[in-house]
Amino acid sequence: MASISGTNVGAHGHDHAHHDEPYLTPKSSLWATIIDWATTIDHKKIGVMYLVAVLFMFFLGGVAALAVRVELLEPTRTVTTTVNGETTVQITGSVMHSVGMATDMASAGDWYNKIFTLHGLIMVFLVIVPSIPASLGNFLMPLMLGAKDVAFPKLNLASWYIYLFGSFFAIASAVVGGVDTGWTFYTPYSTITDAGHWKVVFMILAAFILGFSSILTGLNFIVTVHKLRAPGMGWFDMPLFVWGMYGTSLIQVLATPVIGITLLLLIFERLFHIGIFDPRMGGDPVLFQHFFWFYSHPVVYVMILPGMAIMSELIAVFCRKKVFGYRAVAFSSLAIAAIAFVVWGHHLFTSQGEVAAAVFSALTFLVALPSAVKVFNWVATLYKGSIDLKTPMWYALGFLFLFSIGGLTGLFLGALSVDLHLHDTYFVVAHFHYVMMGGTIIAFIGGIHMWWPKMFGKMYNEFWGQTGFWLVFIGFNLTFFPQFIMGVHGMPRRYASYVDEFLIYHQLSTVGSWVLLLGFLVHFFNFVHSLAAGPKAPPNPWGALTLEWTDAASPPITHNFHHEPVVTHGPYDYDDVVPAQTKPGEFPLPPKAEGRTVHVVKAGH
Amino acid sequence: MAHAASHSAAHAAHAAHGDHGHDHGHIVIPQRTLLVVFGILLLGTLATVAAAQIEVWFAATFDVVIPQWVNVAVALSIAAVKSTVVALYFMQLRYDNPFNSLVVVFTLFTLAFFLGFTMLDLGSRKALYDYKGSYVTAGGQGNISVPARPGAPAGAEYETIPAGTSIAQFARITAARQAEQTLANGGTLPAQLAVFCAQEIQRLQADGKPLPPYLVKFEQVREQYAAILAKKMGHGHADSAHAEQGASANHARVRTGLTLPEFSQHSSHSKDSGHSKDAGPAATPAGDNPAAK
Amino acid sequence: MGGSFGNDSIRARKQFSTEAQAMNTLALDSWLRDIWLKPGNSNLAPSVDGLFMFILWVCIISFIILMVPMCWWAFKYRRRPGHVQMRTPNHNTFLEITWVAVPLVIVTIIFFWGFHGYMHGQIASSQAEIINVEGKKWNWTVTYANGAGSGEQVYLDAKRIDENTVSHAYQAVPIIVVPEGRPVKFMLTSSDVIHSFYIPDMRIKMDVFPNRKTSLTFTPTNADAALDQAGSLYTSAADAKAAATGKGRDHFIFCAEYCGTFHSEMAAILRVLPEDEYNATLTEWANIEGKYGFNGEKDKAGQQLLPMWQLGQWVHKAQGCATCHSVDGSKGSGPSWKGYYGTEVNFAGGGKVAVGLYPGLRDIESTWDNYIRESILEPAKHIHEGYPNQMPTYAGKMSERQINGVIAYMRYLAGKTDNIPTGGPKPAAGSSEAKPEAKN
Amino acid sequence: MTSFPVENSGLGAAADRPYHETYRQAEHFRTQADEFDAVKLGVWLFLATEILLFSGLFVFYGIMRMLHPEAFIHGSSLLDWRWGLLNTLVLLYSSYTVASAVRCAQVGDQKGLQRNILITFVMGLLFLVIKFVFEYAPKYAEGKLPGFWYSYPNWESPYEPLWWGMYWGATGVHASHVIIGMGLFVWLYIRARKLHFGPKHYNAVEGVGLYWHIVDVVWIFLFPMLYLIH
Repeated sequence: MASISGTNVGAHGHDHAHHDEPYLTPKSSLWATIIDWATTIDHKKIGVMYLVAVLFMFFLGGVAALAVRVELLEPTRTVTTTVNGETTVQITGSVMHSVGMATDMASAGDWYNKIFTLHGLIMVFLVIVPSIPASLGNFLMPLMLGAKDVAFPKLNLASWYIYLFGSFFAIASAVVGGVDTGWTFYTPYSTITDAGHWKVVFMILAAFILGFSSILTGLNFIVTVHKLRAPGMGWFDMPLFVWGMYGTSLIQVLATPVIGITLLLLIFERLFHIGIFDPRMGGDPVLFQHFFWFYSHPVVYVMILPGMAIMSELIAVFCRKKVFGYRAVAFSSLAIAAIAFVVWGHHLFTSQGEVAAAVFSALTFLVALPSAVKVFNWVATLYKGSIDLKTPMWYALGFLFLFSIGGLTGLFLGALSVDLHLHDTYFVVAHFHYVMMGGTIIAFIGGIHMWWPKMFGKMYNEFWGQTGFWLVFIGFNLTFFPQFIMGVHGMPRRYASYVDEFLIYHQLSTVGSWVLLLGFLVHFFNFVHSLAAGPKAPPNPWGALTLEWTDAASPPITHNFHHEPVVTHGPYDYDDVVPAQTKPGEFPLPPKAEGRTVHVVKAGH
Repeated sequence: MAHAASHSAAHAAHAAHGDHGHDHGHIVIPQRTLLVVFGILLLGTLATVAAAQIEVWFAATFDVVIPQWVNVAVALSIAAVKSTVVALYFMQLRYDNPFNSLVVVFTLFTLAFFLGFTMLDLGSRKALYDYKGSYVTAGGQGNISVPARPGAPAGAEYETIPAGTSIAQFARITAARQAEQTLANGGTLPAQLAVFCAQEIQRLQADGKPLPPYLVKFEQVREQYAAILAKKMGHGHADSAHAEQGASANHARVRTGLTLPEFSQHSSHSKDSGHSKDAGPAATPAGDNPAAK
Repeated sequence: MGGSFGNDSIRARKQFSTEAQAMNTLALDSWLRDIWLKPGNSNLAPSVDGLFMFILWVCIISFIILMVPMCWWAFKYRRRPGHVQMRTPNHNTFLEITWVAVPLVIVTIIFFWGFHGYMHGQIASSQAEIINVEGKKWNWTVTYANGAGSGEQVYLDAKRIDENTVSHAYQAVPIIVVPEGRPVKFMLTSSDVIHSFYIPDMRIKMDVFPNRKTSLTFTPTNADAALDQAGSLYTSAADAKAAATGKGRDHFIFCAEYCGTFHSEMAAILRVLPEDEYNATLTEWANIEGKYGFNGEKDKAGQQLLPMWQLGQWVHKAQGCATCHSVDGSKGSGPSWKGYYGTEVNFAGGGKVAVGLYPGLRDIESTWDNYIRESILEPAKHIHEGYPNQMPTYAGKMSERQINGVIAYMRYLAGKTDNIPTGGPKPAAGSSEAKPEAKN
Repeated sequence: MTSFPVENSGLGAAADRPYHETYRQAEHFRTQADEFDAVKLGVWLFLATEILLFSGLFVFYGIMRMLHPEAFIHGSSLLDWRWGLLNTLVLLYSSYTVASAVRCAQVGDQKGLQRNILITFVMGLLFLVIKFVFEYAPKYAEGKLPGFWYSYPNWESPYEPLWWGMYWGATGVHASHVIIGMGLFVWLYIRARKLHFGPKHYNAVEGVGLYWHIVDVVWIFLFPMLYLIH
């Protein structure tokens, strides 16, 4: 990290000069810098460390996903097999047959199962759940609220190390041979597979530990929102990003402990065989599914709510308009968080009783309403805006496109009779990838682009940013849309091989995954280039109104603000704050921070 | 001017923050209040124990069947009251920021949803067909390896439970094995094995089945275990005031109307039985099945 | 009785599907339907497909309502020289209520429609044909009311792979037949982990649990009367016919709940037969074991019986042994049977198959026969070193005769000239098959 | 007009005055009251997660009791409620002492604070001793163990291994919380001896106290559920 000081916010005389330096300023030596980062309680540094870790994990999970797709290029098992004790990778089926692929179908199948399990575990527990809250949320929330840090900075650092520790366990269990339970750990398979080995326990422990990281982050954010808003910032003066984070944190705090006890019971079950999930002892495997989805359904909203939170910012800033129906959007975050807790049964339509299935189906449809509110409001925000089609805005539009498909296809799965047909098929796979990846990851990348100048003080290359977007967008649709069709045709999930009629869809999907890879690579090199040689970023390149843009430098100083910001307008009051546009082609920016910030005597002193 | 205006606006806004209160949670609760609360908790504890005892006494004396939910409801209500007192005074929720109480309330809601909806499913599986909520083999299926029990063949680390046998049944199999060995070697049975042998004899005699040799042998030496058996199986036993260990005819447990479920109709691949509850406009008696012809 | 009921059902179904077809007057609708839905073959299909198409249209229309303004406004109001931004209201109560209320109405319709169709798959007619299915890693075994199991198997990749030259990438899977036009009720249970019994063409699936029974029900339609030979599933003629009419093809049964190594091979074929063919097939399958005897044995009519090892060959497929134990020497999750009988086998916990393993058996062949029998009935007792302890017990699922068939088949695969078990397990009272007989 | 008071690090204790008198809030909080409220809210949110952690065990109990009532009723009769009662009293008393400890901190009674923390710790230890010596050890010896390890022949319902799984699971998780709480009391005691707590600063006492109360509340429910139902 080079020293970057792009601030043009006036430097005031201050006792503690180092607090006025950009947070990225390195220490005197490399070693000191490393120690500084490893022991920092600065939310910005922790956010950046999370960002790097999450992107690395995304890379690992992506490699697993590509391996899964290559395996499915052909109907038979193609990608990995053990021949004469050595693991070899085979790309074409004909080669496979000639070298005697049937010599070890079992290990080929196990390899596939381990890889898709790894993909699911990494992407869910290590990437999507922590992605936006832990990285962008950590970085931005205190800035947006006008605070110096999150409420419990040491806890924040602790949750980062817990995350590292949990990741270590997860990766370790993969390295020592991998687990083949699927990320859902369904019993009794997960309690009897790989008997006598600790790998599965390691992986469960990893998820257990990661849960604590998630809980602590959520707890921290809730307290931050309650206690550290800048003077003058009421609940409805908060940016919608913060609202989204708040809803996310509520779910994290209320749902994650349940996965904790679930995984604990699963470990007991595996090690001591207490019997709760074991039908061989009168327990009930479906009870595990209830336990599991009681957390894991709300957690899909932990995944998507931050994506929606980013969306609200992107759309408002790049349309330079107040989000249409601000309160409706804010309350829909809470409504989603609330309904999230009573719909988990729709993952069990084929395994639970009829009465419960009917109740859960009805409740499931309720969650469609707040989601619909959000999407309609975002589209309505575009109306008569001043739409700046930069890379983040393209990602916002891409989000609307993909999330609409993902959300609407949820209607099929909520309907009981149709779900009996589609349950556990590729239709479900496509549906949740459209929501999780087309929603959360797309918003995440859009958000990274938007806040990149703020985080690192450098601009990225707009051309390559948009090129990357189009590759990702096209690759994504090519990968996942065919999966809808083959799902309806009856292709079940988690199949290492398949019958011939699904061939064409699988091949399209695999080719799409390569396009997707190309898109991500373009983004990656764009970011690296920006860090190394990108132009310096102004404090407020997009002309946004939230505090991190108006009152903080790019990158922000260690203490975020020179003076405690006082909020005098809403986060999206472009109409009131930005000078009216008088001449075509002139796009006025909001007033500079110094013109507005008021120094106040702190209350209580 | 703008400076001053926003200054005061900021102050007003700051003061208006509902949850920036400064007085919450600094209440010093008098020692006396703490003592009273502690007293209430003690009383509650005694009440919940007493309620259970009274119920036993009541049911035995007046020979009535008290549904089991009564006991549960009474015990949990008292527990709920005690917890509320702890939360309000010891944990100071009563004097605290109301948002903290809100957190607790939401947590309890979450718990209620969790328990309620899960029970909704597992309790309503039999809504259409009885067998959906029943188990094929009582106590679970066998065909699993368990750590070797006492009396297992020498050197065995694991034993395999025969198919269709539950862990509980296997415990009796191993107990019989152990009792047989002990009696054959002329040893003295541990208390629970003596009780087991006595119960086994009762069970077999009730079914009119002959006794295996080790039980015959036990009959011969039964006298030396008389004290144990009287304690564990008779009326006045030391283990607990209302507990008893087995099939004695006159035990003092509250009768709840519960009976062990019958598994026989589900244990086979049911060709005709187990379907008698099939809904349908023209439900036919079991066995009237076109496929069976 | 069953026949008359079936006719009524067919009539009702035809009437219903005609109505359904009449509704599909839109050419676009049938085009979409062809892309998305393969022809359904049960009474559930019209409801499920109808709802599917309804939701599909809801999705398409909603998507257009969202995307057309989005794209148009993103283009029209893009920031550019010459474009002045205008102030607009920040919310509109009427609009916001509308886009809550309209979706609410639509999802209410979807819910009730879905619930209605769902219950049809759950509540069986009391006159339904009951078929017991057991799932285990990794195959389905079926038991009909007359005691018959599946008597026929097919390779899922029959079309692509020439059976004579290459070994199959898939195992043989059993064929399950159902009668056309009569409600059937599958009683499902599992012997190990959770599976899911999924018949895409019937639009139904149900999870299968250990130690508990679940069921699903449907009335098959469109008998595959034209299909009378195994493997025709994959001929292009059958495919074309299926595409045109929905008739004349077999239906996949998949396992839809992840269950381990061979999850994707855990399949079966559902074949809808006309009532009379169905009954005939069941009778034939019930008697299948009677077709096999010891060498030189004849049945009551004086017909030469098939050799006993062929019974083992049938069991190998029908009981799903094939998923783990190959017969061509390739390694599965269990040892291959090829040349297995009589080899040196070490146990995981020490020990091996050798004389003295079973008290009283003095020769190696008797020991081997008993070892095989024990492995079938109590698989966990002696584990072959290097293989996982995951085989379920077949106690109660295989007859003594079938076990003897397996022993004979393994002897055959090991090149033993005689195919009759030697020492054998002690025969059940009254049966004669297991008696050690003189060689030739 | 002041800028952020960045200098008031919470660790800056003057040499001659006790820590609790010179304590100032962490720099990112505006006032000490804000910090106090924040910490308390944080602790309550943590307690919410604790309640929900135990909720899994309560659901375990509720569901399995619903499915196999006879196993739970007989299993319960095999427990001796008198040990349970004793343990309840021990925990209730410790709850009282920890509430007193908070009070002592609030009024600056250092001796009382240390004494109450110590008593609470001893009560926790007593609870565990009763649990392990008089409950766990005999049950282990008799084979009243969960699931696979079960070998107690005198059952009435074949689902009793499941009851013992519930019993060991629930009491085990609860006991682990007691052990964690005892560790926290050691920490508190050390800090109390250094006069870290006083009327201006007793966040830690209050937080650990709240945690201990939750452990107590869980036991208030576990006691009737495990020992008294029939």
